[in-house]
Amino acid sequence: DKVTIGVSVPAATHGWTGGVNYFAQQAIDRLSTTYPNVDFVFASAPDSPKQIADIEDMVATRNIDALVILPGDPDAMTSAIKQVKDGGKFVTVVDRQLSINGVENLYVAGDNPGLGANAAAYFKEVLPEGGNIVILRGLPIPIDQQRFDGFMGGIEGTKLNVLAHEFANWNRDDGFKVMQDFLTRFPDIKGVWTQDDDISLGAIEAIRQAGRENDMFVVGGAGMQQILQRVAAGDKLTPVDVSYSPAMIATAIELTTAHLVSNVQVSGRYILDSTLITKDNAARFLDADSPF
Amino acid sequence: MTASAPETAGKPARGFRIDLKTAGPLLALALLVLLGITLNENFFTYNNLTNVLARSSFIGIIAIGATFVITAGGLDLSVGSMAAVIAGVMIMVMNWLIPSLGIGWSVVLAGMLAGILLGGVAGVFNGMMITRGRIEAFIVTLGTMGIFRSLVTFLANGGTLSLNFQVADVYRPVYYDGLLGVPYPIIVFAVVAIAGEIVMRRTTFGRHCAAIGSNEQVARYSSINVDNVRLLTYILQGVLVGVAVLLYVPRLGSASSTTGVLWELEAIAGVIIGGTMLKGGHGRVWGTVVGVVILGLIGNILNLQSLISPYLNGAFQGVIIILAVLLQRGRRNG
Amino acid sequence: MTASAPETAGKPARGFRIDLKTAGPLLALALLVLLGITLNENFFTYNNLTNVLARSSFIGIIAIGATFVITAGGLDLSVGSMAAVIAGVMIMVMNWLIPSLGIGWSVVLAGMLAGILLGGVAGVFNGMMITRGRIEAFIVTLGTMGIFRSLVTFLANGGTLSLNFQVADVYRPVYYDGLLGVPYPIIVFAVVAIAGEIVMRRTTFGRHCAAIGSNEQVARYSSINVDNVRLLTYILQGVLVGVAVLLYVPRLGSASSTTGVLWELEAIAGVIIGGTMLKGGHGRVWGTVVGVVILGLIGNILNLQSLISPYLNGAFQGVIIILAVLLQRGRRNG
Amino acid sequence: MSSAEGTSASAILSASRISKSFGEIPVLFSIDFDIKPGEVHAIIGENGAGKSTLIKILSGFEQPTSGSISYDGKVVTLPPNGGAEAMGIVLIHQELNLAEHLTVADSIFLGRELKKFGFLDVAEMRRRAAEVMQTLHVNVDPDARINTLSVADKQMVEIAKAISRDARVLVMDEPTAVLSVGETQTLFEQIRRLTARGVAVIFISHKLDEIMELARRVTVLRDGQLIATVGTEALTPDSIAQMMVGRELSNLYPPKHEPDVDAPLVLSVHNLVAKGVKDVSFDLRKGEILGFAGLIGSGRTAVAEAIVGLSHRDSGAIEVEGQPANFTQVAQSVDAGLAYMTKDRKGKGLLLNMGLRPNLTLLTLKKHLKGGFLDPSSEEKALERAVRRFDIRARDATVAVGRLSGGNQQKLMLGKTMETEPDIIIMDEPTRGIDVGTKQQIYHIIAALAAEGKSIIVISSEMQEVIGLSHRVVVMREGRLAGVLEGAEITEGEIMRYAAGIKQSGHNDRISA
Ligand SMILES: Nc1ncnc2c1ncn2[C@@H]1O[C@H](COP(=O)(O)OP(=O)(O)OP(=O)(O)O)[C@@H](O)[C@H]1O
Ligand SMILES: Nc1ncnc2c1ncn2[C@@H]1O[C@H](COP(=O)(O)OP(=O)(O)OP(=O)(O)O)[C@@H](O)[C@H]1O
Ligand SMILES: [Mg+2]
Ligand SMILES: [Mg+2]
Repeated sequence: DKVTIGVSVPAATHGWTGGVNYFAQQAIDRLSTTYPNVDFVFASAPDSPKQIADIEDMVATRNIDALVILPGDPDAMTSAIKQVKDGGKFVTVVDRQLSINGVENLYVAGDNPGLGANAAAYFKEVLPEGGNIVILRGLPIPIDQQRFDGFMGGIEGTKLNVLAHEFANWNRDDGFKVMQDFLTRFPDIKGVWTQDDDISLGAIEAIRQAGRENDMFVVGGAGMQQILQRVAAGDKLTPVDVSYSPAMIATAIELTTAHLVSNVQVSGRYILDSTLITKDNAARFLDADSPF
Repeated sequence: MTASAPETAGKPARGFRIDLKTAGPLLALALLVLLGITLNENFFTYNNLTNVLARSSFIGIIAIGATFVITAGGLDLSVGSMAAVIAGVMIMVMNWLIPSLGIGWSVVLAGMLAGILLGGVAGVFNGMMITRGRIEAFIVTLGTMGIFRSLVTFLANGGTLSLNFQVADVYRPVYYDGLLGVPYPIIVFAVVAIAGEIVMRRTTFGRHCAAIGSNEQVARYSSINVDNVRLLTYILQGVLVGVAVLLYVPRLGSASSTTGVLWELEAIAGVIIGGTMLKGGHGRVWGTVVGVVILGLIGNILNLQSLISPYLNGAFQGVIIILAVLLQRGRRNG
Repeated sequence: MTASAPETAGKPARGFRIDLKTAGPLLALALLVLLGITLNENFFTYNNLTNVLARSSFIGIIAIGATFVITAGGLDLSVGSMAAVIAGVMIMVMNWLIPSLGIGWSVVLAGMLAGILLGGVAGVFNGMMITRGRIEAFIVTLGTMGIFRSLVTFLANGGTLSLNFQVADVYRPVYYDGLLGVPYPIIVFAVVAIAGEIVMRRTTFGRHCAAIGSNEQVARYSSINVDNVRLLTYILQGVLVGVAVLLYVPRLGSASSTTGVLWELEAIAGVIIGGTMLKGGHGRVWGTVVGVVILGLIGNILNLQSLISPYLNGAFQGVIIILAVLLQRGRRNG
Repeated sequence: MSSAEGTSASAILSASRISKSFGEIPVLFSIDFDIKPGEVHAIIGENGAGKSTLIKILSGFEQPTSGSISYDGKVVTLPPNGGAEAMGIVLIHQELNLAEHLTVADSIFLGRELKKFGFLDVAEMRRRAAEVMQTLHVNVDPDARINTLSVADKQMVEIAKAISRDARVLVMDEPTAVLSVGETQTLFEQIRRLTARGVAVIFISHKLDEIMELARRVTVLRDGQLIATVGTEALTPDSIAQMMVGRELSNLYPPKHEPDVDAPLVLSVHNLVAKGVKDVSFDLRKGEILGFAGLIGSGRTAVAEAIVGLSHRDSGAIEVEGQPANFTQVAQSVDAGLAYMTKDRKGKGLLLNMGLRPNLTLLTLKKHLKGGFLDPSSEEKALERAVRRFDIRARDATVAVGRLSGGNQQKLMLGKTMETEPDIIIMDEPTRGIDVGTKQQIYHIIAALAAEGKSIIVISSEMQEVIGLSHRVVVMREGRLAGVLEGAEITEGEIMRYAAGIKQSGHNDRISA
């Protein structure tokens, strides 16, 4: 008989969440045709109260059997998600860990600290002698903090010197502005870690404008197509990227659907590693259709 | 934006005209409910409607405060950030008091008290800058919006402030339980709304707010202490933000730099949809309640259907907001 | 918000007093520059200052439009979303025209034309709803804010619209190059500002805007076509948003649902800091320019120092905004 | 204070050596003034003489720069912003002082609302408001919003508000400026009722006959100086005018030149129906001055506003210079040479927060364009001309118009209207709040314009003015033309008979010269 799956994700307020929305929609379209007896309810929310409202509505008015959720702010969402679970629904949590263990049936996780640590490892490797670097952070929210801590932990004990870090709000325009000012402020920068490809794109334009493309390199994160193409082309300014694919939402939806439809028992944790994308393996990550 | 003065005669203003203007928001609300019912059989269930009302209660309570501020010709852009900082401080206070007070209602009550106090203090600050400092309300509250937002980010160290789980469990019922099946948030919202309506219509304070918003000079010449009344509107707004946060914290059990983002816009929109004039002079608390509920229902209805791409939610919202106001204004020309 | 009438004396308004009120924003600007200089030696370099001015130009041009809208007693909250949708459509138009027009200036010019046209159309839409539909400007533009934002998200499929790389290379110089070392955005900003100042002060349109904002009824009795003038302010606003986007697109060659978020707030803040009254009736284009530059410098200075935790950026911003206005208003009481 | 306490002759309120400067501009010089219980004491003087300033000081709305005020024999500092009402000193401001969004009842009780159990006693306030309005014979719903009332009704609300207070000293700044004879008489009845109870009344008016009728003593101010305080029994209107203006005032009204009976019609109104107007027809000839008389709310303003396109016309035809004229925008009527000057200078006439220059030229900016741009020096010249022609006295030319004295605002508005160089001018209460000296000047200007071949409609509640100026007088009643008077018929009695509905001309007469 009919099965309804609710999918709740944060609104497309920047590149990565844009990708999440895109891949979720893709997966839903694909699975709806494969399984005509599965209905999907899809909602994206700009903040936690709205996201809680969305899942309340899914339960109260759409009778969902399972919920796939990428919580914008996991701490704020925990108790609301727990209610869904307590109501007997199958719950899949994506990317962000809830603040109570064992709420979800299935956890498809990205690895935020790993994203920072991977980038740090690369910096250590290419700048063994140390050097000045700057960091362009996202928004002051926990994910950003995890990535940042992962990175700082990774470069601990090296001679890498973080000159400054500022928030660029996961936004190209802010990436451009902050980088412009860092370039004004610091005559010697060897490396830039932006932890996000949207920010990188802005930073790159600022570096080009200043004509300092050859003095430094930029490492972002998430695997946006525009950056991947540069990496694949061997661009010296963006030698590598760190994957953190928004497609993890699709994986989560697929696993959940499989569980409900074919009674495949899925549960536990699926950690999607954050890996270093280089010129050599970039082709693996390229996807011409992705808007992200 | 009002039509020319001589349009209405002195006398027969009562019958037809006022009714239509009054009914405007209600009509929009009715149409929206009808839409909901046609879209989904579960829409008009007790569960769904209490869900919507309960979650509209934060914005609703804040918007009732905003009704007074706006009626008196002011504006408060800082309410969203203020809510965040109050939530953050409340959580910190409660966590911090656990060792001395233990897990239980006393901690929660202390936290509540702190929240309301802090709201009042924030209101005093806004109000003093505006009335004593004579700085445009838009600027003051834009400034404090940034300041409060920064403060909560700073307190949370860029992350999230979470309430101790055991305390959260004690506190939780304040959002999720209720009296005779009516959730507490709805009860509080209703009480604040009724009190607000009475204060607006049946007290000198409410009357003076309207007078000040309509013509400050006239109010002053009627020996109304304009500065004090205006200050009071900001304090009331602050306290009501505090009350809203009391209901918000048990729902999310946490606060972060994203808490309450854009609430100010939603609150002001609710007020204006409800028929209060942005330029001041005329306020309707019950209108605000209707306005806020309309906004809440829009989100709910969007979740009831799968026809509109989620990307276009904002467009749907925008169209409904304009239509809701068109319903009450459009007739003027007719 | 203005002080009572008798407070200021009738006459000596010219000498000391007016100078202070006029100088207010300039004084704040000067203090900010001084602060920048003490904090970082690179602050007062040609490069840094042109960087800041160039990137303030979008908001600046939009804010000049907002000065007219606000002076005439209106408000436009939709400018940020409008910018995003214009940028998105411009990029789509250019990408789409490449097969027929080839890579080159013709594509870019066609895109520019489309951008300005679309801005005008958006302005007509806002203006008609407000003047003919008689709906409060706040509501109309809050509605179109949501509609435009949704539209760009929809067009970009939730992601980013990117301009073809080769066209982007042709277009790039419009942001990055300049005349005699002055970047084009600054030149355009300056031209728009000077033209705006002249229009505000030396044309019937400017005078009519102030009259309408000051007292709509008096304007009507003075044979001013209130609706048309007001409509025109929204169209001008739309066209200027279009102009701003012409400079924005070549910078990064992309548009997404985050483009232009909160630009409306920044533009309005710039206008008010510059000394234009939010209630209408008095507008200063040059003040707006100063206000926008102040806002630009605040961000710049924050990035040039390490004393203030990045978490507190917003607080710093808020304090400076309030101080900037205090400088011009506070003296009143003295 | 031991001297005159208790005796009936002792002053309740007195001012001693009051001076006042706004910034560096002196406005009052060492004025002495007093008022006794049960007395009506009038203050007269030219526009800008300082009358309003003096009484604002006497009621606490302004603080004197030097000098002292005694109340009940004790030197006091009056609380600001109407706080003196609690002491029994109540002021009716010259400019309407009502919040447009409030209702009549709200306004009457604003600042001293009646309460029951801590909440507003709305029913009682409405009842009492209705009662006061009743005593003033004003037919206005206490629940009506102020912004739906006519200027005259608003003035009556102000009066109601003031007399409903427990006043011991009632100060009235030109309360009759927008009232017609009937309302004025009602007001006087109320004033007499109050003075009989021992209330002291300070009364400002430019209408000298009112002063003669009402006041026991008159204080004359000129340029901020006290000229004299004298008993009215010793005065004639001429001698008062002499004291005010400092010169002889013969011939307040210029001689009427004979109207040309064959002059072409410049304005014809046929069966006009609009809000407040029921089937009105009349003609206006070139060079003619046509007076419009009637009671408050009789529809004179409504006719004018419908003609120039300020309000919607339901039916009827209008011809200007023989051409059909269906103005929907004021601009069209101005372009056709037809100008209307409102009587509501504060709400509809002037931008109070702006200076004299932008106000003067607002209607005629096109005239000041040079190469497409406004030329301030040309505007400045226009202002100089207008200041000379209408004797506008602003002690500082850059001051916001809202700070001018009431009469000078009125003169500026006249100047603004005349800037359009209209062929047909409709003036609604043209001399509202204007002193006798300037009135004479304005009457001469009007007569001169007519002699030049301009046509003028004068809507006025001052019957003498209508009679003194007009070639013909239209009397309106309840939105219709009640009658038209010509030549020797134009008398106060005739006008009153038509206005009050005692007499009526044949239905739907075509009324023309
Ligand atoms: N607040 C103010 N600031 C500056 N000047 C003022 C102010 N109020 C009044 N004045 C000036 O004081 C003078 C006296 O004004 P006032 O209003 O007392 O005259 P008035 O005798 O009442 O005249 P009118 O008959 O026209 O009402 C005028 O020159 C006026 O411009
Ligand atoms: N636009 C309108 N809509 C409804 N009623 C109106 C309108 N304009 C005027 N009236 C009514 O028509 C009547 C005539 O008003 P109007 O102001 O024209 O009279 P008036 O003779 O000029 O009197 P006043 O002495 O007050 O100037 C009044 O009862 C007024 O309330
Ligand atoms: Mg006066
Ligand atoms: Mg009239």
